[in-house]
Amino acid sequence: MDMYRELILDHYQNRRNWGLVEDPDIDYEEDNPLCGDHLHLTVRLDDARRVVAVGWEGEGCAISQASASMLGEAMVGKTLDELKHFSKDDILEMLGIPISPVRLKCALLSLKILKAGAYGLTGWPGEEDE
Amino acid sequence: MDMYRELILDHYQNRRNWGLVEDPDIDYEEDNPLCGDHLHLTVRLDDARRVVAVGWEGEGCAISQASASMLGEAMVGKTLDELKHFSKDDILEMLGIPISPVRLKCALLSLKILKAGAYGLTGWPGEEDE
Amino acid sequence: MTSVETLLNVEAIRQDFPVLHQEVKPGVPLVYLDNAASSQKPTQVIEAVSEFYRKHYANVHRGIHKLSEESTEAYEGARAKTATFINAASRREIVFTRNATESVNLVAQAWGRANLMPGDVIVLTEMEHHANIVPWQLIAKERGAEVRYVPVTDDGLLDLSGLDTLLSGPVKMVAATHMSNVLGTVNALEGLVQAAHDVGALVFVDGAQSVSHKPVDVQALDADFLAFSGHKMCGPSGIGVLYGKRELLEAMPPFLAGGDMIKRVTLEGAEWNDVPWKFEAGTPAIAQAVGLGAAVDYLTRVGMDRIYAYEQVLLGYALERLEEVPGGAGAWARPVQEGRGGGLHAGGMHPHDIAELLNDRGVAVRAGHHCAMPLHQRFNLVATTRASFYLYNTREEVDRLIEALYYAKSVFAF
Amino acid sequence: MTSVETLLNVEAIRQDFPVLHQEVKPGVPLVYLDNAASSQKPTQVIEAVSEFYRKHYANVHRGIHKLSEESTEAYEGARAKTATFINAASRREIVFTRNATESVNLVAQAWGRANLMPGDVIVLTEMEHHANIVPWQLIAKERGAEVRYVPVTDDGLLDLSGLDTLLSGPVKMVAATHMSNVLGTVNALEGLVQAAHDVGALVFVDGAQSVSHKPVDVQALDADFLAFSGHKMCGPSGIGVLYGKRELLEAMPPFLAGGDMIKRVTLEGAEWNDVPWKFEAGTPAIAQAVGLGAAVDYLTRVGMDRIYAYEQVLLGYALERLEEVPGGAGAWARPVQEGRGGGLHAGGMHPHDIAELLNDRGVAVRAGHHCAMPLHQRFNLVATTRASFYLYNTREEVDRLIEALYYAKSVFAF
Ligand SMILES: Cc1ncc(COP(=O)(O)O)c(C=O)c1O
Ligand SMILES: Cc1ncc(COP(=O)(O)O)c(C=O)c1O
Repeated sequence: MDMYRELILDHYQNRRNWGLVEDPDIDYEEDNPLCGDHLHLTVRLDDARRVVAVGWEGEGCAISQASASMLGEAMVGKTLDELKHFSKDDILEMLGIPISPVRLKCALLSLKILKAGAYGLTGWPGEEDE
Repeated sequence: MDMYRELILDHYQNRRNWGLVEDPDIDYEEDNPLCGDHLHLTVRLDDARRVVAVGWEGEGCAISQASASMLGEAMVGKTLDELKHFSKDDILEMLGIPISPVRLKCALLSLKILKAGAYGLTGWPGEEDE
Repeated sequence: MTSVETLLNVEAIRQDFPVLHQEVKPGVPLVYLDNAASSQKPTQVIEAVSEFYRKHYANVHRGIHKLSEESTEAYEGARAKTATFINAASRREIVFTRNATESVNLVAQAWGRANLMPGDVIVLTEMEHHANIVPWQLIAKERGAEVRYVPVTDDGLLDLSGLDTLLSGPVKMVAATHMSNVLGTVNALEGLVQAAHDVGALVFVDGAQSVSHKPVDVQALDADFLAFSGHKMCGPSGIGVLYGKRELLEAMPPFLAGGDMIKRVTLEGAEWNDVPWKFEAGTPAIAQAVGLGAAVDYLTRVGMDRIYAYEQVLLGYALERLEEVPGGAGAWARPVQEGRGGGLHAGGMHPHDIAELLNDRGVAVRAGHHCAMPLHQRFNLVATTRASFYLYNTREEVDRLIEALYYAKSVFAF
Repeated sequence: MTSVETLLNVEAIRQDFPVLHQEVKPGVPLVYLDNAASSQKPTQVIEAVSEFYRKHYANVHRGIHKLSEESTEAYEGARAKTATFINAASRREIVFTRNATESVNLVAQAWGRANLMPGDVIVLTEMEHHANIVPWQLIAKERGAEVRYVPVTDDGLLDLSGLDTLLSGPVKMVAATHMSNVLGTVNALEGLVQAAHDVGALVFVDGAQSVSHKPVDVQALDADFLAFSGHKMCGPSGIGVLYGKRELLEAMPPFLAGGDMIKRVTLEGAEWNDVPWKFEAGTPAIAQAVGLGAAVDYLTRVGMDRIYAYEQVLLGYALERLEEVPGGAGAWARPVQEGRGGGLHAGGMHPHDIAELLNDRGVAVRAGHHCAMPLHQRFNLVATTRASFYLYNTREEVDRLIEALYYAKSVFAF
C-alpha cells in the first residue's frame, strides 16, 4: 500500500483538469509504446504568457495518470518560463513515493510531453539515469 | 619426455622414405593451414595394385612428421584395398603416446592425405571426436 | 486432480535454487513467477561455472596445454550434451550463440542473404516474440521479400485454415514458435512442418519457451532450425543455441567473422572452418556453455516429461483458483483451450499497477507486451500481466499469487 | 632493474586466482603464460557472478519486481563502471557484446552497410588479429570497397612512412590494433588517429590486448570506436564491449534485431530503441556484464598504470634471460624495440613441439598463428610459440619458462 498512497489513488480516480481545453496555445500528445501509456496535453496562456487553463486526457497506469493530474494542477498560474523549470525531482516530490527505474518513464511521461509541447525538447528528462 | 618417446624422435630425425617417387600412381599433397604442416605423398603400385614404393616430403611438428614416416613404412607391400583400411587407431597405435585432441590433426594429417589421394575421401578421419 | 507431489519432489528441487529463499522485504518471502522471462539457476549450474573458472579455465581450441585441453573438452562436451538433449543427429549441428535472438538473426542474415530473392515469401505467425519477427522483417526488406502471418484465433491458437493460401507462391521459410511466451499455447508444429516442406520451404522453430518446459526432439519434429536460450532453462545468461541440419549449416555462408571460424586468412581473403565452428567467431562463451551443459544434466536428471506434466497440473490449479477472483475490468485469466503451456495473464487494472502491487506482496510477475506487440494488438491489448511457472513453483505459491491479487484489487477498489 | 615487488604485491594478487594454484601433474606446478589468449579470473569476479545468481538474478529492463530491478541496476551499473574504466563520455557509449570480435562485426556490418560505397577504402594494418581483418574484408567485398594495409617494419612496428598514399582517396575507416597480440607492440595511435580524421575517416581501435594491460582513455585517444573482451581482463567469458562515440552509434542502423532493441513492433515493421540498447537484441549476457564490472573494480583497485609498469619490468627480465638460451634454428625471442607489451616468442623447433614439451614442465604457452596469419606471412613464419604475461606472473615463473625451454632443447638435441 506504501506504493500507492492515498494521494496517488485519489488523483488516479479523480483526474484533475480532465478534458481538453479549447483554442490551446500548447497542444501535444505522445505515447510510451513500451507501456501503452498515452497522454494528450492542452494549455491556454493569457497575454502575460501565464497558464490560465490546463486540460488533458490519457490512459495508463496509476503512476502516469496521477503524475499528469498533479503536474496539471501545479501548472495553473505559472509563467511559460516557470513551466520550463519543472524538473524530474518536482514530479517525484509530488508523487511522494519511491519510483523504481523502470517506472520512471511512467512518472515522467507528463513532464516529457510538457517539455516537448512547450519547447520542442526531446528525450526523457533525466534519461541518463533511467 | 614421455610425450616424445625415442621412436617418434627417431622417425622425426630420420624420416623414412623421404623424397618423392617417380611416376607415382598416387600423388597428393595438402596442408593444415592452422599448424602450417605440409605433406606431399607419392606412391607407386605394381600390377597387382600393391605398394612397391612410397615417397614423401613435408614439414611440420614432430608428431605429424613421425606419423607420416611411420605410415609410409607400414604402407609398403600393402594392397590398395589394405591401404583403405588404415585407421585413426592404427596411427595412434604406431605413435604409441597419448595424443591430445588438438594434436590429433597433426597425427592424422598423413592418413588424411593417403585417404584423399587414394580414394578422394575428404574430411578428417575421426573428425567427429576432434 | 493428480497429486503433484508424485510427479516431482519440488521441495528437494527448491533446495537447489538459492535465489528462491529470500524475502523481498521483512516478513514477505519471494514468489518468483517470472519464469517465461528468465529462469533461476540451481547450485549445480552456478557451481559448475565457478568450479570451471577455479580449476580448468583457459581459451579453447588449438591450445597445447593442460588447461586449454580441459576447457576445450568441457566446451565441446557441453555441445554434445546439448545435441543429445534435443536429439540432434550430431553435435556438429549445435551452434553456440548468445541467446535465441542471435540464433534467429544468424539464420535470417546468413541464410537469408544467400537465399532470398525479390518476391520470395517468409511466413511467420501473429503469436511470435519480436525475436522471431524483426530479424525476418529486416532481411525481407533488404532482399525484397514478402512477410506473411499465420493468424491467431480468439482462443489463442494458430489459425491454419488458410494455410494453403499462406503457403502459395515462392515461400522459402516458415518461422513459428513452438510455445507462445504470452498465451502459453503449445503449437503442435508437425502439420505446419509437413506443409512447409511440401512446398519446399524450410522451417525455423523458436524453441525459446518449449525447450525449457517440455521434451523436444528435433528429428521427430523435422525442424530445419531450432533456436533457444540457456537462461530460460536453468542455464547461465549469455549462452544460446542454434540447431541446424548439418547440410543446411554447411551450405550457409558465415555470419560473424574473426578468429576460430576460419581455416586460413591472407591479406586478400579467407577460407572458412567446418561447421559448427564456422559460425562461432572469436572467443566463445566458454564457461556459459559449460554451465548450459550442467543445466542440461540437471533437467535431464529431473526429467523433461515430468517437468511438463507437473507444470500442467500446477497451471490447472492456478486457472481454477483464478476463476474465483472476481474480474476487474476483464477476466483475470485468458485460458487457452488446448496445448497450454506455462503462463497465465491477469487483466483489469493496468498491468504495471498489478505487477507493482503483487511485488509489494513478494510475488514477481511480468507486466508489459512481453516482446509480442503484434499479438497484443491482435487482442486489442497494449499490455498484460503474466505469471509463469517452472519446476520449482508450488501450489502454495499459486495461493500466494491469488492472495496478492485480492490485495491489489482491494487497493484499487474505488 | 626496478624491484618489481614495489610495483605490485604479486603474492597477494596470486592468492586471488584459484586456478593458478594447481599442478599439471604430480610435483609439477602450473605456470600460466597464455594470458594473451585469455586471462584467469580472481575470486572477486567468480564470486560476484555466483552471488548475483544466488541473490539477485532475473531478466533485466521492464521488470516491475525486486529481482528484475536489482538485476537491471547491476547490469546498467556494470555499463557505467566500464564507461569510467576507459573514460567514455557517457555510459550510453558502451554496448555490451559477446567479445571483441562481435564488436568489430557490429561496426563493420551496421556502419559498413549504411556508409560504404563502391570504391571506398578501409585501411587496416598487417599486424591485425583476424577479428580486425575478416569482418572488414567481408563488408568490403559486399560493398565493393577496397582494403589497404599499413605495413609492418622488420622491428615489428607500424610503418607509417607511406601513410599519405594509404590515406589518399575515399578512405572511410581506419581500423588498427592498439597492442599486437603477437609482437606485443603497443601502437601509439595518436598520429594515425589525427591523420585519419584529417581525411575524414573514422578510426576503429582494437583494444582487445591494450585495455587489459594498460590505462586506456578513449577521449584522449579520440577513437571513434574501441573493441575489447571481458575474458582477457579478468572478467568472465561471454562478454565484450563496443565503445562508440554517441552520435556515431545513434546514426548507425541496428545490427541484430529482436526484443529490447525496439520501441515498437507491428506486423509491418519496427522502431528502434535508444543507444546503446538499440544494439543489444534479446536477453543480454547479464551475469557476465556484472562479472565484467567486478573485473573493472578489481583492476582499478590494483591500478592499470601499476599493472603496465610491472609487466614491462617482468618482460624485460624475460627477454634478458631468454638471450641466455642458445637459439635453435632461430632466436628465442623477437624483441620489439619500442612500446613493447606483454608477449614474447620462441623460434627454432616447431612451435607445437615446444608447447607440448613446455606443458610437460607445467608451463602453459600458446603455439600457432595466434589468429594473425597475415602477420606471420609477413615474417615468413607459419607459427610461433608465445609466452604472455599478466599481473599475477612472477620472476620465478620466468625462470621456470627458461628451464622448460632448456628441457625442450635437450629432448630435440640431435
Ligand atoms: C588483438 C586482438 N584482437 C581481437 C581479439 C579477439 O578477441 P575475442 O576472441 O575475445 O573476440 C584478440 C584475442 O584473441 C586479440 O588479441
Ligand atoms: C518465444 C520466445 N522467443 C524468443 C525469445 C528470446 O529469447 P532471448 O531474449 O533469450 O534471446 C523469448 C524470450 O523472451 C521467447 O519467449
